Amino acid sequence: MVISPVHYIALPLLAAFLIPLFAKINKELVRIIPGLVLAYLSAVSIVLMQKVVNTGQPVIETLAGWQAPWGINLVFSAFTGFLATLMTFMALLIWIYSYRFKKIDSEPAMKYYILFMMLVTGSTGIVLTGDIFNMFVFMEITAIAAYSLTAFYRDRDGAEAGFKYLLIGSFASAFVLLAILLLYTQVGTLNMAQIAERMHTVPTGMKITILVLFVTGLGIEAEMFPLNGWAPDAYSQSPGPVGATFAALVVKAGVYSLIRVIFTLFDIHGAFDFLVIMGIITLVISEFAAMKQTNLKRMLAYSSIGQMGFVLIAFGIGTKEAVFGALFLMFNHAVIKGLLFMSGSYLVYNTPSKDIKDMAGIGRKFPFMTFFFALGAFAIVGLPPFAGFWSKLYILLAAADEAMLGLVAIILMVSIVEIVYYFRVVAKLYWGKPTDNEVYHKPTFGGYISMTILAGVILLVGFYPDVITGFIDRAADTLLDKGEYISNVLPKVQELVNM
Amino acid sequence: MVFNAIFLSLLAIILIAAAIYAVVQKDLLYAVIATGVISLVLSIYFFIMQAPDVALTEAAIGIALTTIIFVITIRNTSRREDEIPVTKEPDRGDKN
Amino acid sequence: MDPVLYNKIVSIGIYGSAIGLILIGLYAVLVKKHLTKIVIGLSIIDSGIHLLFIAVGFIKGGTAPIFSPKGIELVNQGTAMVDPVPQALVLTAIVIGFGVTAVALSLVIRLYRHQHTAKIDHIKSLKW
Amino acid sequence: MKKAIVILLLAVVGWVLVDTFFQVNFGESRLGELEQQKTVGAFYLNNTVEKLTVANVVTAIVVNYRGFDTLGEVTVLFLAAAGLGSILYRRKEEGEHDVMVLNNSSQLLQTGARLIFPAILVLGVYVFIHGHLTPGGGFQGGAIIATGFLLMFMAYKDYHVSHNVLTWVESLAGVLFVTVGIWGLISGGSFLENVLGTGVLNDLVSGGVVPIIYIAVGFKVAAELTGVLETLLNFKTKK
Repeated sequence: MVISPVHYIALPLLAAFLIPLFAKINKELVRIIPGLVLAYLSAVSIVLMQKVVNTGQPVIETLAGWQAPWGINLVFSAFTGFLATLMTFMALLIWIYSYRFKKIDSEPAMKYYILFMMLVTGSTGIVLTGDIFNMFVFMEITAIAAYSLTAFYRDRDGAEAGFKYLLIGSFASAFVLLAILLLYTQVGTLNMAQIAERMHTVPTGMKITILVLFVTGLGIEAEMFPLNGWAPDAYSQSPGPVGATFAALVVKAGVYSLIRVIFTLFDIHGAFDFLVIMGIITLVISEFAAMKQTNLKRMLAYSSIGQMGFVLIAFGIGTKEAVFGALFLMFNHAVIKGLLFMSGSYLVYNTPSKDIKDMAGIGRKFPFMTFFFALGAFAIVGLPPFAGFWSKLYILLAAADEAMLGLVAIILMVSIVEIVYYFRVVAKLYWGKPTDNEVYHKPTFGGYISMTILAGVILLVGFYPDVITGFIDRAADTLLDKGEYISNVLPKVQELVNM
Repeated sequence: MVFNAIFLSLLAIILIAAAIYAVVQKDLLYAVIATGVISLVLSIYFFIMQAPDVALTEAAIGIALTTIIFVITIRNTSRREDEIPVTKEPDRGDKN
Repeated sequence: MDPVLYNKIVSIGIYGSAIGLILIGLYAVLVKKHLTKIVIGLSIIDSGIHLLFIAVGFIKGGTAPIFSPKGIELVNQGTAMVDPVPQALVLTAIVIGFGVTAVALSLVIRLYRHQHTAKIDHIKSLKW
Repeated sequence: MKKAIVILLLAVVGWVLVDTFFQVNFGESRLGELEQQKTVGAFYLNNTVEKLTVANVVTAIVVNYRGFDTLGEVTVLFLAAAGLGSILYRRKEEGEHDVMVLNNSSQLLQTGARLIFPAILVLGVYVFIHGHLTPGGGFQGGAIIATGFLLMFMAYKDYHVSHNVLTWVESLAGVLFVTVGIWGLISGGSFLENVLGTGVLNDLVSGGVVPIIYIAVGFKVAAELTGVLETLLNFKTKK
């Protein structure tokens, strides 16, 4: 069985179909299977990344025995491979964290683990597939799993957040479906490489309409400003580990699909002013909204939307350093925000009123959680010794090179806002006068493991970033080099069809 | 030829009328039945446009199953759209 | 009844009604308050998009893309076959639409269980 | 006021859609010359008969050429059923048992249901077994079977489909689908490749793996939709 990208999707599906049967044998098995699957997939991603790095060629897998434009193919290039590996490792850590998560054991745990695994498979599927309608199907798998997981807890807010997410998500899939339909009438194929190749034959009027439909639809998934009303509720009402999965995986897949459409299909990447403007608006509005939040998880949700706006700005600048900085920020955001959500959800878990005001003085009684939260806060803000510093630095340098000084000013100003509201929480945790509530929800052993690993990664990348920069550099090249993507995916087809 | 044109435009008019009725109607049960009519006309359209597979799917899923899960939802929630929230109802609030 | 006029009427009829469905669905979702009515709006939008899919794939005078004995005979006589790809995509889109509608309606039932009103503004407590 | 803005917005969206869609003129063939096979549709129309000997080209696309979509598609239904179960999950207080309808329906419906139910099942099974020959297939057949069960749910108060059987059928059909895919991968080809020999066109055993996959999809969709209906239909009454 040669290791190939299809394992990312075939194996979790097989496990998901088998979980209801295993649940009949014994309940414990249901909790272990996702871990085994994700551990195996992490090994697969290491092997495949190794192969991609050595040969320099993406691993392309055709499905059902049909060549690229006729069958569906999976593309595991440096760029998509980097994202898929990042997602699989983060999913493995989140699974370890959620292994014995108190509030999940009381509910029907079997359904939680099926939905969680499908959330991970959907996100990796979006990143790996090379076919536009297949990306839509994987978007739907991620979406349905996300709706059900947002409404997982039995309270009313969960159901309402789920319904709001579903409403806006259905708009997104309607727009994307219309865009795919129009694209098919113009280019006659569904394979992304062939679409990119034939895009020049499409009349500009039609091309603009398709682009607007795609950007609106995928902007909802990538949480651009006017379209992300669902995100704060979905993050804060869903269970702890699910919030971390949204921040680390689902948003990345949304941003990936938006960038793939804009950079590869439409090839308008230069200084894509629209992306920069939308990114700035998203960044500024969500950072200021985060400042006036009292609920810790909603604050983290707004900060996560802000970071995504920052990523969009970097992609909008479009130069090599900017894309490098954007990918580095996506990596940092996944790791740091994952840690923040994990530690944050335990802090919220122990304060009945979920308000930041009542979390005063937990620092002494709950040293580890507050330490991890503080470390995450320092990192996300971009203080020097931590990982976040490098990504912000690269993007600022890229913006400076492009002489976008206004942009640099905005980013620095927003960083100050970030520092304010993160340190306000950290200060309250450590120096607030301790209230009487004793600590009753200790995190599980798995929780400690995954949080220490994440903290280790932040410190490691902080001190010598070139552990990661090699991969990110290759990923940035593959993303920007459209011609190479097409020639890899459709090599042998040229002779068959005498274009 | 003329008959086809009349028949098709008649179908289009029924489709739009059913859609408007489904949106405007206050009693949700009739609105859901109008949704079933939309799926029915859609299925006829698919058959005329030489897509038998999709006509069968639209008939089986669109008309039968979508309509029935809407009716089940109405059974579990309120039937009229402009209905004042009922407070004394037990937790389930079933009035079938 | 010359064919050009006939084609015009048919295309206005089908494209017009499909886009009309999408607009009516959008209107219902944006304006109506009752949750079930909003989900009805969503399923109307879906129906409109599915009709567009098939309308785009249709070829005038074509036959269904099935090579049954009669189909093969028709092809030999030179009648073109309708484009099968949009039909395959619609098959998937209809079943996805059903899945999303089922999850939406279960959320509506859950919301009604909690506070006996299926109105969106009574429920709108989670502010921006 | 709000309605005015919405109507204005709809006018803009409508105008854009009408403008773009009337550039795509209706009924005109965009497949390009069939021999030259520039578009995907033309390739499928030309090659399905020789390479796959499947009569229904749409089924060939859904199951073989784009079989990965259908795998994702079946997962979507599987997730909808699982999501529904987790959203509507309610612990059973003591003294409660599941009931579909409050009281038995009329004699007419009961006898009618008993008569028609087997016929609907046979029709559903027929549709998904002949998926590759006549219009129809896994999704359509499964939905028809689900409507059959729906009829029985409505007719009889405590007609129950055992949840155990549903879960078994659903899981085994899904596992069969993925193992057929992995079998293609193992036997040297690629995932979901058509490894079996393709028989003669238009007879039942033709098209290699395609009918097997579509029958598995048929069973899975039937079990899932019946599960969805049962989750939605039953509620707990104190009896």
